[in-house]
Amino acid sequence: MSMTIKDLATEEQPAWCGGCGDFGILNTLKMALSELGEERHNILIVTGIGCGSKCNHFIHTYGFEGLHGRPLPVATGAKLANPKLKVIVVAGDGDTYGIGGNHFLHSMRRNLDITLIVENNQVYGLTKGQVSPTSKKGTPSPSTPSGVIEEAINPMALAIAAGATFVARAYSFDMPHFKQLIVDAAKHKGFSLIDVFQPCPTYNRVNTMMWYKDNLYNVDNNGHNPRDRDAAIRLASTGMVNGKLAYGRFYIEEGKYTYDEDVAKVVAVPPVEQDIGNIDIAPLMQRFAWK
Amino acid sequence: MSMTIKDLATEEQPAWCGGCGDFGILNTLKMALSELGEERHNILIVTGIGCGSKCNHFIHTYGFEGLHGRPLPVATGAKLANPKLKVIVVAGDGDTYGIGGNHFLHSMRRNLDITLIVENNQVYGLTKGQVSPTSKKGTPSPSTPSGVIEEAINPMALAIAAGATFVARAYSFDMPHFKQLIVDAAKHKGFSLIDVFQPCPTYNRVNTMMWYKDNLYNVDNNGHNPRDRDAAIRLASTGMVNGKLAYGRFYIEEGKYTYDEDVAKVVAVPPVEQDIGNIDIAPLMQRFAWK
Amino acid sequence: MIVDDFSWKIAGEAGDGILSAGLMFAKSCLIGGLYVHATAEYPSLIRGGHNHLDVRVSARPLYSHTKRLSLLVALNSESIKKHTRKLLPGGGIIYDSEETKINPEEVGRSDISLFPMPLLKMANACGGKIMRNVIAMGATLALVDYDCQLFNHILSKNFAKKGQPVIDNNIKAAKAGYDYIRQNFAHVKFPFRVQRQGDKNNIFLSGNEAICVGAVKAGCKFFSGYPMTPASSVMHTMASFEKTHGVVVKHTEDEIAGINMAIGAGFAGVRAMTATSGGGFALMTEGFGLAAQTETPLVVVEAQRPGPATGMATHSGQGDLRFMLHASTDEFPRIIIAPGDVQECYYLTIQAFNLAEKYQMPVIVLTDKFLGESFATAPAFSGNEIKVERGEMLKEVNEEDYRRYRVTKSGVSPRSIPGVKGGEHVASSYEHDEFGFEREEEHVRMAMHEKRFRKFANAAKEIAEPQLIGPENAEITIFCWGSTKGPALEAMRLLMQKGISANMLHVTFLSPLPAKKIAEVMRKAKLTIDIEGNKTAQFAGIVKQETGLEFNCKILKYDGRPFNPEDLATAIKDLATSDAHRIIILNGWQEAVKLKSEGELLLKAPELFSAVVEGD
Amino acid sequence: MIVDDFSWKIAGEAGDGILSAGLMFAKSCLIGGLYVHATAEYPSLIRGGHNHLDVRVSARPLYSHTKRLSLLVALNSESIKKHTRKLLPGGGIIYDSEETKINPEEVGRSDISLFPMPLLKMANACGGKIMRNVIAMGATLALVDYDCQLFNHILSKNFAKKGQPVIDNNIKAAKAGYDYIRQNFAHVKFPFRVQRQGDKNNIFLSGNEAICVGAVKAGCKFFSGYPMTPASSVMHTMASFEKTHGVVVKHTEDEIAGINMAIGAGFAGVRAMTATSGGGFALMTEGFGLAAQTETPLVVVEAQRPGPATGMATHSGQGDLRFMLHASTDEFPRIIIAPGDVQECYYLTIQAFNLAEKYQMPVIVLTDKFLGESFATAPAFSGNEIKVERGEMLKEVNEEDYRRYRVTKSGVSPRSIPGVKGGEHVASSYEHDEFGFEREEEHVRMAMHEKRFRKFANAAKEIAEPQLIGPENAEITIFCWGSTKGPALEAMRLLMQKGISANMLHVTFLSPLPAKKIAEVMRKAKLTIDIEGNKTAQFAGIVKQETGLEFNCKILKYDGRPFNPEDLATAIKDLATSDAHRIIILNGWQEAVKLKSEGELLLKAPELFSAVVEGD
Ligand SMILES: Cc1ncc(C[n+]2csc(CCOP(=O)(O)OP(=O)(O)O)c2C)c(N)n1
Ligand SMILES: Cc1ncc(C[n+]2csc(CCOP(=O)(O)OP(=O)(O)O)c2C)c(N)n1
Ligand code: SF4
Ligand code: SF4
Ligand SMILES: [Mg+2]
Ligand SMILES: [Mg+2]
Repeated sequence: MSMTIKDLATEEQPAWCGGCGDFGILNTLKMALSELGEERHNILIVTGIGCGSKCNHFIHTYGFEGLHGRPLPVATGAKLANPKLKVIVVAGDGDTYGIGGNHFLHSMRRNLDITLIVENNQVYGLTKGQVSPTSKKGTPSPSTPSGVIEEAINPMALAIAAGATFVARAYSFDMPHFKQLIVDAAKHKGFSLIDVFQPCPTYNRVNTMMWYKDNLYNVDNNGHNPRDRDAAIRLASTGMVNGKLAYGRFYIEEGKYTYDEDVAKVVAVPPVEQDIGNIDIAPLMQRFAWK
Repeated sequence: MSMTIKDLATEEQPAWCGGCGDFGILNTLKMALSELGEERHNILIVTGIGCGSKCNHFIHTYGFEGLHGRPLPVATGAKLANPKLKVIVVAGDGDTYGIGGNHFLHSMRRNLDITLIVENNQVYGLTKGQVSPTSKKGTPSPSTPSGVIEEAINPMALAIAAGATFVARAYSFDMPHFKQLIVDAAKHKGFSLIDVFQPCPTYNRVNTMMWYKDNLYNVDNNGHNPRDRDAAIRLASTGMVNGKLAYGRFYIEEGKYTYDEDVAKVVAVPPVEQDIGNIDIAPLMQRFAWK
Repeated sequence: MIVDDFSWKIAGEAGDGILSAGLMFAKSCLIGGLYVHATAEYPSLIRGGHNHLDVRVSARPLYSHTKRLSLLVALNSESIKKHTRKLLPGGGIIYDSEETKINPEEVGRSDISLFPMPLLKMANACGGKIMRNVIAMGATLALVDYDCQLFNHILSKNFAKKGQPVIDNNIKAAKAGYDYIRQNFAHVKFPFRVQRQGDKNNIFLSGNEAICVGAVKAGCKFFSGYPMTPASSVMHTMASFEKTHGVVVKHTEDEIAGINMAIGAGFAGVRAMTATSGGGFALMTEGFGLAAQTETPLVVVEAQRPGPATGMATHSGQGDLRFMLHASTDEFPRIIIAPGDVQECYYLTIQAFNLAEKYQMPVIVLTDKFLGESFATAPAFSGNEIKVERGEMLKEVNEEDYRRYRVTKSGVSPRSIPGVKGGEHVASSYEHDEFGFEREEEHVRMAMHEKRFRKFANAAKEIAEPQLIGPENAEITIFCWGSTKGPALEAMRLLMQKGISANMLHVTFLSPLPAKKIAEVMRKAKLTIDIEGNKTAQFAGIVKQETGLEFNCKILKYDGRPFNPEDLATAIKDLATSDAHRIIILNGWQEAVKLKSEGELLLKAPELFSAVVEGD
Repeated sequence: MIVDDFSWKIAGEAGDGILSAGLMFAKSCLIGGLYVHATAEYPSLIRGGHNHLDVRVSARPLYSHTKRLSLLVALNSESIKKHTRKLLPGGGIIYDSEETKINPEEVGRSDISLFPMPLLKMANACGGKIMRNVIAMGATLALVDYDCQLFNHILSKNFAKKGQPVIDNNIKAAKAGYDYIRQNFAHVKFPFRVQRQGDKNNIFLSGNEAICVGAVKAGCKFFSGYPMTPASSVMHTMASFEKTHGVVVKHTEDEIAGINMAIGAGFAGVRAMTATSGGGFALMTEGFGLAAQTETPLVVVEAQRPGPATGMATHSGQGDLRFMLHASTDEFPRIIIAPGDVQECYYLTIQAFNLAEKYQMPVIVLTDKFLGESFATAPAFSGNEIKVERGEMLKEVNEEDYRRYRVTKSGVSPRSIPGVKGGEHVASSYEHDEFGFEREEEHVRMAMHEKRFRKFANAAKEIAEPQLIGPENAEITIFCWGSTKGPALEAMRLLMQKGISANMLHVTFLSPLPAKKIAEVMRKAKLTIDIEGNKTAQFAGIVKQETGLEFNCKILKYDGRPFNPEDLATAIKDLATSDAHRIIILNGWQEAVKLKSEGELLLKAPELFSAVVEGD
């Protein structure tokens, strides 16, 4: 029983700025969910704190808007508790690469079957325009009036180095492409990362919708083979093709174990399905009787 | 005025297990420090919490044994406050890649002029043998009796992806090589990482001194050019040469800006050298008078 | 009757330029020798939602905003609905005549004046919708008869970077608004006046800014932190001092790095600070204990907002007192200072740095959204208020066997910093001996634990006791802490007008608590009332624990908004004249369910409140 | 005189196999129908340092270790120096005759027996130095005349995985030790006996293990956490139940992930737990508030160790009570349960899970190193003690407009979990309305804040009051919480022997605090004494804050060690017979500076202590 996009609506309305890329992300995610065919009570969307993290208020599935930087562990706990859930994490670049960097690192090597969509607007939107870890070196902001000194992090290269098995980039306003990416990522067995370029017209006056028009290059079906690890590493290393920002499927590795599959080898019945009404502790009493 | 190794001794004695690689690390570090020629009151060794993190008790310089996972930010604060200090961080693999992963990530892209030595024994020593992020998939431990499910992280590949400019691996008992690495790393302008294979005979019964004898390959002067980024990425990707674990200089990038140099462009006199006896706030009063 | 006390509110959506316009008005009053207070309420959104800014102006010193308004600038209809009933008799509303048609009946206020203007149309003529704010400003100036030149001066300064055409456009817009009122509403008698006064050496700044001025004055040269409302502007302001005052400011990867870097800088001998709100402090909790254990000086600004968790990011409250008092493993002394106004923000921050270094101890400057983000007038700081005192810092070490953690009578051990020859030592987060080496023996533990507490006992001796404000033998003695000072002072003034005499003990040091003084005042008082912005009366709990004494009454508020003088005065009067109700919970929720009289806005007991919301 | 109460200590370095040998002895006593208590002290080191394990055995139920010893097995000379003066008259020392020459004069104890043995030489003959422990065990068995077969049985079980040769070797070693004593010290009259008793249905386990059994019984199927002494064995034990009880155990990247994963699992409808010590809890502080705000059931085990910061990683204390009570932004209710023994660890953990789900609230099980890592005998748990109650969990949702956070009278809102059709909603860390949508209006805020507190008020009603233990009309009433229960019970027994009658109120629920019951007992009592393992008497502070009542006396200890019965009894007696000293600080530090009499081990006031350590 598939859902229409209308089925996925809630009573809430987003209050993002006009032209915000989060609209593109929200709508694309809804399109992808309706295409995926998963029933909405079996979908859980976990978010952090930031402008775009409010998106699960506008999608009628289960949602959890956790703490800034911490959606990945919440999603991990929920997925391990109930592996049948389709778990999608949507979080800001600050959430994911800033305060949440450690969970990002370890989630990727964990290869749990969840999908992470990062709203990469290269800025802290909700707290009014400070730089984010993806801001370009030199970017001035209220917290870095002389320009940020660090070089921006490269999520694609990090993800491949950290062991992620589906590493892609999207653009929030190339919705057909982005939708298909989400569908593929959600179907991918293992951890999938989609870093989405998201214009923030209010605080990022450089990477605007207009700017992206001239500066993006879609690598899908354009010679890049995401199953070639070396090619993927090369592409990710600069993230550029012909002087433009590459987007599309950077790296895909299939057939690797997933964390949840391996857990199931030890704990066969998913936690949520186990009956806890009257658990027998007699064997434990034997253990501690030491006889 | 250079110091002898004896000058660097304190009254304290390490209480590590016999054969522990931390002895090699401590002694090598003291050798390197005495060779570096920095005076001991200008050296600060910051550590985390773990077996090897106790090492600054045994070196007569300034030392700070912080919290588990947090030596990098402490070192960063101290270095920015007083850029003339030679700041060296020594921390466990749990410290650095586990709980401290986020600081690891951001310290590297920050490229501050400090040296990080990671005591990589592939295990949590001090808390008695749980797996660490560098433990091989499948390793059983008290916290993972059925074997750890995650794949081990690859610090070399991550470091290059994260923007570190000196990425090397050492073996705690190849002391001459390791000593030279420390000296080079300390002289390198920018962030330097030395991940040291450290036998833990008590809790890591696989990667023993004997095992390392047969399983290490020194890449320095053996055809690998650490200044070739692509070659470095290739080497780091598997970390192996001829079926053996590579150690030596993986990647070196010179001439990149360092964070502390860039800070000095904004704040010319280092914080610790500024006189704070009677600071003039009249200009601020003007600013807030709005006239 | 001409009223000198002018309370103005501009309300609309985020993105309407409410804050910038309002603050320009405020500044134009400041430079006209007036006293100003400005406070904004906004949601955790970048666009939309309901935003409003209150600016209050008078020729005499002001301590807070008020609930009742003289003039409302409503940039949308919602604003009229929400705020009309707060207007004072004689007050007025400026609104867009083409967007909103007000039916005077509906508004239910025959005692106010309406000032419909074609705001949007006029704005479009001046360059776009965003100009509505400046047009309304001009209209305001006309109504209160304030000097346009001062406003134009501020406009010019404000837009200086954007060039003369922008400035001209804004001046034109202001003039259009001014003229519209003069031309169309000359007949209306608007009783509120803002009159230019003689020049004063005053400044106008937010609590967060005042803290930063204090930090700079104290010699803070390092700031590391992570943005979090309502503390972000501490980082922003410190960053704005980077070049002028040589402050290294680091926006870190997270709050954990924020506090640990500050500790690193402090260990290296540099005065260092971090700032955050409750959620960020939660992440700093472990590092906070590290500062205590290593005896590293550290100043943490914690700007409270309601919780739990993310809570109400852009709102205010006083719910973190107990958290600050007990955060981190085991027990150790900490100094907690809660300034009550911008002046206290300034000089208590200087003192915070002195105490942190003299007692080698973490110090918390505890504020909240209301204090941190509200702007107020203060006499310019002279810079001579407090001297920098760095405590026992060694420039050189001559002892053979330097002991960083020497067990002394005072508990303070002379401190050496990296770079000082002979002072080499290890600072450890473990319990340690006098040299700093990790130790676990009972006697070492006890000696160090005692030493840390002795420092605290000594710090307590040098901290000035709070002073009773108001008449010695008042009928009522109110107790409050932190940002409640302003509304409470204003409430005292209102009570005085009604012939009720009250005095007040405003406590700025929550740890060490001046328990003796508090007890003394409580014992002498006729009726004691505790006023706090939380539900469990945390301060009262601490006082009871420390003194055994209980306040006669409490006035609490935990709806995310600061106290306002009027409701406070009403509640105090209520408590003073009846003894049936010992606790009053002030709140604004009935505004949403529309009670008829303002008197009903005071709920007499929590039970009553519960009864209302439970109706499911 | 033959004494049934046998207190045995084995002391040496880390790596000497002290814990494993000692626990084998303890288990051999358990299966002989005896009661056993075992507790170890060790430094934060893997090798070296001073380690010792106390095993106490008796035919009657035991509540704790004792300070005085029957027999000391000293694996090095340091151990003799440290512990000889703790020996009871008639006690003895087993030590290596070739390593240590004891001069009886030097030891200063003519009332004890010495049992020099060539331990190392004998060990080398049995396979190496590590066998010293088993040889000493054999010697112990000979001295107390205990059944070797039982010990051999345990040896066989213990080394089963290592194969028969290893077992045989160990049995040989034990026999060698046994025979050596029988042959060389037949003439010595050793008064302590351990006699096999009839079979009992008892178990022997640590507090941490008992918590895990409780968790498994309660249906906990998810554990996520990060290792931290003394909580690590909670994770290890849960992990050992992975396959047998279907528990998913995740060793996470840090404590932040630990608590957030548990919240994720709890949100998904699975009973989930995490465990840590103070430093790790500091990192969990923010997540703790998240559980409160989203009303997600959560159980956190916090095993206290002394701080601040890393502090004394392997030691014990009760310094985190206030931290637990107030951790995280703003105010919200939480349940804090501090079990006093292994039985309470078990059943209060089950209750913790029930309360967490029924009230959709975070629950802390507060223990410490002493309780968590000490082993004790308890009657086997039947599994019928407490039923699993999951509260209002919806299996299906029929309403049109499901409101996850419906404002109800009880404060509890029926909960749906992912997978339940029609129950879709968003759980937000922001303040939110009944649907879960982020809201900031005053009335929504207050309704939700009140709702959270109402749940707590209701939880308080179902929690059993603490019961007075001991004679109703005792001369002395002692109050304690958590792990102090055992030593306090033993102290009561000692006092009774001296003709002093005491009773005790042991409080397991610290939040909600049974204040009424405490006040009632305090009012009735003749002399009230508060006993706590911290410096600031945190429990007493809470009691004063909640009841206004103060304890007559306090006995405090914060040297990183648990209370012991003897010192407690002496202190209580001292307080009961003199009223000059209202606070006694118990500590072991004088052992280091070698005071002459044991009486001096009790310091009468903190001032005296300070004077001694301040001598610089
Ligand atoms: C622990 C903590 N620290 C800081 C904040 C304040 N905060 C909220 S959102 C945010 C950053 C938002 O940036 P990003 O994650 O990139 O999301 P965006 O708003 O750009 O979509 C911050 C710093 C918080 N809520 N919690
Ligand atoms: C916040 C916190 N969590 C957990 C611990 C407990 N702990 C101390 S050391 C350690 C791990 C040590 O492993 P590693 O960093 O690899 O160092 P090693 O002992 O192997 O040298 C842990 C988990 C702690 N001290 N603080
Ligand atoms: S601030 Fe940026 S990210 Fe946030 S809603 Fe506006 S445009 Fe979108
Ligand atoms: S446990 Fe391992 S790392 Fe720790 S001291 Fe022993 S050998 Fe070294
Ligand atoms: Mg962002
Ligand atoms: Mg390690």
